[in-house]
Amino acid sequence: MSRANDAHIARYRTMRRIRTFEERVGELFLKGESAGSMLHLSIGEEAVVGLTDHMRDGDTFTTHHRGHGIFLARGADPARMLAEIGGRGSGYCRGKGGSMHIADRGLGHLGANAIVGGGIPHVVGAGISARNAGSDAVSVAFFGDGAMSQGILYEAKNMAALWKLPVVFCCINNQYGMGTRVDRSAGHRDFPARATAFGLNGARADGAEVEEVFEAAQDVMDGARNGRAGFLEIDAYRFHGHARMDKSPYRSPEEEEEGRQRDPLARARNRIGDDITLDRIDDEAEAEMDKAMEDAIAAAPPDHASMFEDVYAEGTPPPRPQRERLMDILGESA
Amino acid sequence: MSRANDAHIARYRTMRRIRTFEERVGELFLKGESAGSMLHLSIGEEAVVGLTDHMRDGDTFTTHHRGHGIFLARGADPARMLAEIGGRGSGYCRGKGGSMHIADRGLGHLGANAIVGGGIPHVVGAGISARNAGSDAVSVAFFGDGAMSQGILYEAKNMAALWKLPVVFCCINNQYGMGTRVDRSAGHRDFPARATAFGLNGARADGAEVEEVFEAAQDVMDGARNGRAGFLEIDAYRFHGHARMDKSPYRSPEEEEEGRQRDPLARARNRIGDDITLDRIDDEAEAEMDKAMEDAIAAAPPDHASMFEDVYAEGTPPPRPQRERLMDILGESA
Amino acid sequence: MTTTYRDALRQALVDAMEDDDSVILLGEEVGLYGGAYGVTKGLLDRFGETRVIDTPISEPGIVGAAIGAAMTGLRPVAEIMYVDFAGLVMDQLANQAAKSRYMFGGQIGVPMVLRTQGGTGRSAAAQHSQSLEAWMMHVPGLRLAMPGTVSDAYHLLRDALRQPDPVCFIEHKGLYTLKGEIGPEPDAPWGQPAIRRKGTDLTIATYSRMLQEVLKAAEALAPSVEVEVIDLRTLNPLEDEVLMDSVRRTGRCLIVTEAVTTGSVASEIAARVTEQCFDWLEEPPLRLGGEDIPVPVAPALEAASIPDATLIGETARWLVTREAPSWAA
Amino acid sequence: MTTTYRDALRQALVDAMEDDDSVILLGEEVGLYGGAYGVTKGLLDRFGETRVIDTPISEPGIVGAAIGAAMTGLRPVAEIMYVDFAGLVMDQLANQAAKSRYMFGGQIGVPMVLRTQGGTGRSAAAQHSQSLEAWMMHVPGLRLAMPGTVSDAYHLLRDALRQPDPVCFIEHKGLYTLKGEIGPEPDAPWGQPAIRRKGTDLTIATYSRMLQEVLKAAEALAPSVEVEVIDLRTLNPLEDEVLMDSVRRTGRCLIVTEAVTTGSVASEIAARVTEQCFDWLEEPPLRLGGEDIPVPVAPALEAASIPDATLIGETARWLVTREAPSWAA
Ligand SMILES: Cc1ncc(C[n+]2csc(CCOP(=O)(O)OP(=O)(O)O)c2C)c(N)n1
Ligand SMILES: Cc1ncc(C[n+]2csc(CCOP(=O)(O)OP(=O)(O)O)c2C)c(N)n1
Ligand SMILES: [Mg+2]
Ligand SMILES: [Mg+2]
Repeated sequence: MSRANDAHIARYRTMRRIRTFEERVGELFLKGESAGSMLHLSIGEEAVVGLTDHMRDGDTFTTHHRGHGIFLARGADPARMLAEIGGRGSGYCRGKGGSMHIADRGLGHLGANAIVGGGIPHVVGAGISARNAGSDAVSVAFFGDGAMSQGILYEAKNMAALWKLPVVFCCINNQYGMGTRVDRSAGHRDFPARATAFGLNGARADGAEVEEVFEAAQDVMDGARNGRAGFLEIDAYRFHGHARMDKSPYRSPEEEEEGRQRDPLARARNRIGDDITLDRIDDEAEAEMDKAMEDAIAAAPPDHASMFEDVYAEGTPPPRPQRERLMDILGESA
Repeated sequence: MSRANDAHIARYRTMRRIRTFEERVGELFLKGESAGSMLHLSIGEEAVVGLTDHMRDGDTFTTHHRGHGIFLARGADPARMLAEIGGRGSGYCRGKGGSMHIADRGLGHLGANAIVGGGIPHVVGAGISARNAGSDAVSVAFFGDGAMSQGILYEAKNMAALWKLPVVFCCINNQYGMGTRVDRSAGHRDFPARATAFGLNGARADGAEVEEVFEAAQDVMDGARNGRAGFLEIDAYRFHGHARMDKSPYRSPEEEEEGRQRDPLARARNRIGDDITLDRIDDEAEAEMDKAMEDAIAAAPPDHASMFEDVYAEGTPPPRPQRERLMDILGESA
Repeated sequence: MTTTYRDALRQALVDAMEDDDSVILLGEEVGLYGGAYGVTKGLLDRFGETRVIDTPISEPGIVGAAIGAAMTGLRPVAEIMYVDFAGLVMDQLANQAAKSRYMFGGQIGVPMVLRTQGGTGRSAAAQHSQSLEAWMMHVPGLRLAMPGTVSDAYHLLRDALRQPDPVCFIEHKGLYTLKGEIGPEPDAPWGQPAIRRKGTDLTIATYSRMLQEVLKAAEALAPSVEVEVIDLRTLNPLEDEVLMDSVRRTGRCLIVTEAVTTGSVASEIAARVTEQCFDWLEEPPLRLGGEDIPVPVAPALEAASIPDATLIGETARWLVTREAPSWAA
Repeated sequence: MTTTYRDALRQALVDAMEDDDSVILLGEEVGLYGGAYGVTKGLLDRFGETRVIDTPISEPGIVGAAIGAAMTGLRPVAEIMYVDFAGLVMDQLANQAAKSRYMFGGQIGVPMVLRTQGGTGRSAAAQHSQSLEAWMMHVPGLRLAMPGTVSDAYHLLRDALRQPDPVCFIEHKGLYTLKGEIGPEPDAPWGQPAIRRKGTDLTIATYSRMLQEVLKAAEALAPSVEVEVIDLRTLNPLEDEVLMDSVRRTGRCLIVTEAVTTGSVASEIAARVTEQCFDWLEEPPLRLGGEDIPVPVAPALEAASIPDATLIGETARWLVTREAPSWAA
């Protein structure tokens, strides 16, 4: 098997793990084991692996609320992820953050964000850090098409270009921000032009074809590593509803059907063609995610006392629980 | 004299009135009669008249902190302006707003703004009003090059293009935001590209030549009146410091000298050539502004009681003055 | 007729839009989607695209556009999906909407309503569960209403839509399914609290969803402790005589909010009650609010981070009878 | 050696930058221009462009960039020219900087300082004269310091630059030329108030520029009324025992702030003092703050809209002696 094929298969494996993981997240919700219903599945967007495959140890990134797949691609432990999504104490964030606020500093994940666009400017700062440290780390902001309407994106792009920072802005355009199709949110649909106008290296790739994303991302990531900030739009389709409760009544079954034809996983499978290998990968992914699911469900919720931890750094006094304040006031004058 | 010439002379007159007015504002400050030192002179930017000359009764606009000239061009009374800048009760805003918060609803001025970019989105709303009312009014946002770095500009541009609103964004690029020359704030210096990328009609004109601005503005304003939102950059130079206390130590005398060569007033004068007429206009402007100055200086400061008015609409209870609260509390239990 | 908080809100919008052509809605998902919490369902079909405007995800732009529309003759209802996004729009809200009339010497009013919703209850984590009304209450020029009943959902929104000045109207995500009746008249005039329950031993002041918890607690405490429950309804204007009268009668005051306690509306109310009722007070006005922490996602922690009927009841009894609850022993 | 508040701030930055390479500055005009109020003059020359970064006029972006830098090993000092622009950055400040450590379960701290300045005194009008610390105080996770003396300008900024969590550091535009000495040690540990004047009749709690007005008033009142002046210094953390002890001794408390009174830090302090000192109080803790209006530009109105030494003195005397000032007769 050729090296290229190895890489293709590796990308297939990552995409398959993401797909299976997200399916389990949906089940976690159905079992009533998720913390809430604000779960945003990245099914259909797995071709982002074409970009993450250019990332290295030391690179950092921020994601939006639909970032499970990206995090997995960067090495996350699915059991700890599912535990976090289930609000368990053993989760990545001790059950405080949940699906929309998952992070792992060790893997370079500076945080998922529930504010559309909220994490975007952080990569500018990470870029300053990398530049000042003389490292060749790149920092990547992942966000959706909805964030193309948030002003802070343009502030961040301008800064990154102005200061020639090793920063990439990656827009995963899944055609929808909640129920709003992108033609109802964008005055003009040329997103790379909104990057080149600020001096960035702006590109676009078909999110149905992971290898096309990989190629487009090469130039953008290489440029960024050499101080040319970049922008990549990955053109994809959101297979499911916005969050777990959304049945997408605002789009037609025909459109959905067509969108789902643009399945990066199915296309990669077809391209590679080696069904035996791929079936094995599929099975492994199922087994891995089943195990992760079991672990997550078995995990305990966080201690009550942990609620007051992590507001401030260890070693500084935590916030005073209200009951203590009441005891001070009402206990005393009794 | 040709009609064209009449128009040229009329524009000269407006520009001259602006220039003389701004000189008086400087004097008001030197005499200690201005309310504070946050006075931003628009000297060097008078060619904006090339755009305002396309505006009509019923059109609305918002300005930034350097908007005296624009307001005058739209028909403001210089005496009431100077009174406001002096914090007098007879000023446009009863001495509450000052230089940076001057407005006249009657003339379509929806407000000057001291928040860079703060007034920009208001024209989007004014555009919705015009559209819903079926009027052909255009709403124009005036702002500086500094505001090109405020995210809200891009949100507003996108909305205006998306909804096909009768809105124009006019960037008066005087090359500086305070002490920061535009090449130190913009990753890429093509501002119209930052408009066309959003689907706007984007243009640029030399701010040293008012007739060039007039021509470029024609297309942009006509387009807007027909629902094609537009953007016009007027390329000018800020002759003086940022505010009255700023001596611009961050730029060289040579650069200033060169910049001041790009004087729209001097160029218009040269082009028109009719010194007798123009001298008379100059004299009239001087006389007008001297009179305005006298009136403003003679005007009384606002009543103390007016301080509590206009927080809420007339007919609703005003905020309670603190002294009344103290009297209630301390008077009662005496 | 029984309806819900959600439907009452929708009814208020419909009635206002029928009465007044200048009322328009704009915000994310207010049209086709019908609102993230379903409040504006059906309004796009009914009133069309020029009056029900789906926007891009541009909160500062939305509020800014609403301001400009309000300045030029419309009466916009801008929706910000979660009050947690207030941090994106406080400039437009506090520096623009709230100050325009004043800065421009009375010439330019901004009659708009900012509809949004806040609070906990959906495991929506720290950026989607906040109660930030204290920020708005600290802004002169900005009206602030927070309905805690179905009838107020309707009447306060109608009232808000008649104000000449900008109103921040904060709903609670935990109340949308609350059932109740819309009264023929508001329970109190705009700006005045309503007495939701009469009592003699203790006054509890509250608003929004906590009203429901307080009422539960009050019922459970009776008849051994009789609590008077004051629903503040609007935080600006807030004509507080009703509250002060009550405290002067009961001699005790507890203020319950869902927001983080430090710097909260509870602090403001406590300060006012002390200033105005000092000689009548048996006990210090006491605040019961959210813990001073971001809201955690784990459901049990989330619930534990804010007051509920149990804690309210325990604290109320403690304050009146000096019997400490078990955990304080 | 006598210096100024401005120079003390600069010295703190210089010393911190010399001690710790990871300290960087970023903000509008912090470099070439030397800071809108001259605080960072000379620092660009001294530390170079990689450590003193002039930014575009992008407040949300500036704070966002500082957050990312702080998450990845730097210790940024982001400057927002006026606290009035807080409305542009509250999302980054409150939802991102303040909550990251918590949301991410303790993994990711944001050791940054947001330097800004507020207050009246320059006829800068409603959008450049505010005191908005109450917004920040209501945000768990966000530290908040407001120096009112030259020595604190230095020491609190040094302290802020040693914190593991984000600090909002609010200077006052009216204090930059204040003269004083930088003490060899801070007047109190980080998080603790300092007693600026001893007294027996009344405790006045304040911070930032109002400290200077309060001290003037206190001097003028002595010896007939002896005021104890407490400078809160930091509003988060705020270990308030020093204040409570004082109030328990004097039995009276006045809280003076420049901010709009409703929903202010004064309200929070009043609520706490009442809760904790109720049995010792002779009078209700009283708030004296800015009027509940936007700041007008006319110099006389601007001055009248906030407390000064005269009003503070009159109110203090009134509270202690029950002699009403002439205007209250
Ligand atoms: C600032 C902000 N505005 C609105 C929301 C509510 N919201 C959450 S996700 C979403 C849609 C985002 O669309 P997009 O950026 O395309 O991401 P996608 O969900 O498609 O991955 C919206 C409106 C939010 N979380 N933050
Ligand atoms: C949001 C905001 N940021 C910063 C400032 C401080 N400030 C006032 S004017 C100015 C420069 C603005 O430059 P530009 O937009 O080019 O307008 P100009 O002054 O050149 O006319 C700055 C930074 C402000 N008023 N508002
Ligand atoms: Mg999307
Ligand atoms: Mg400029």
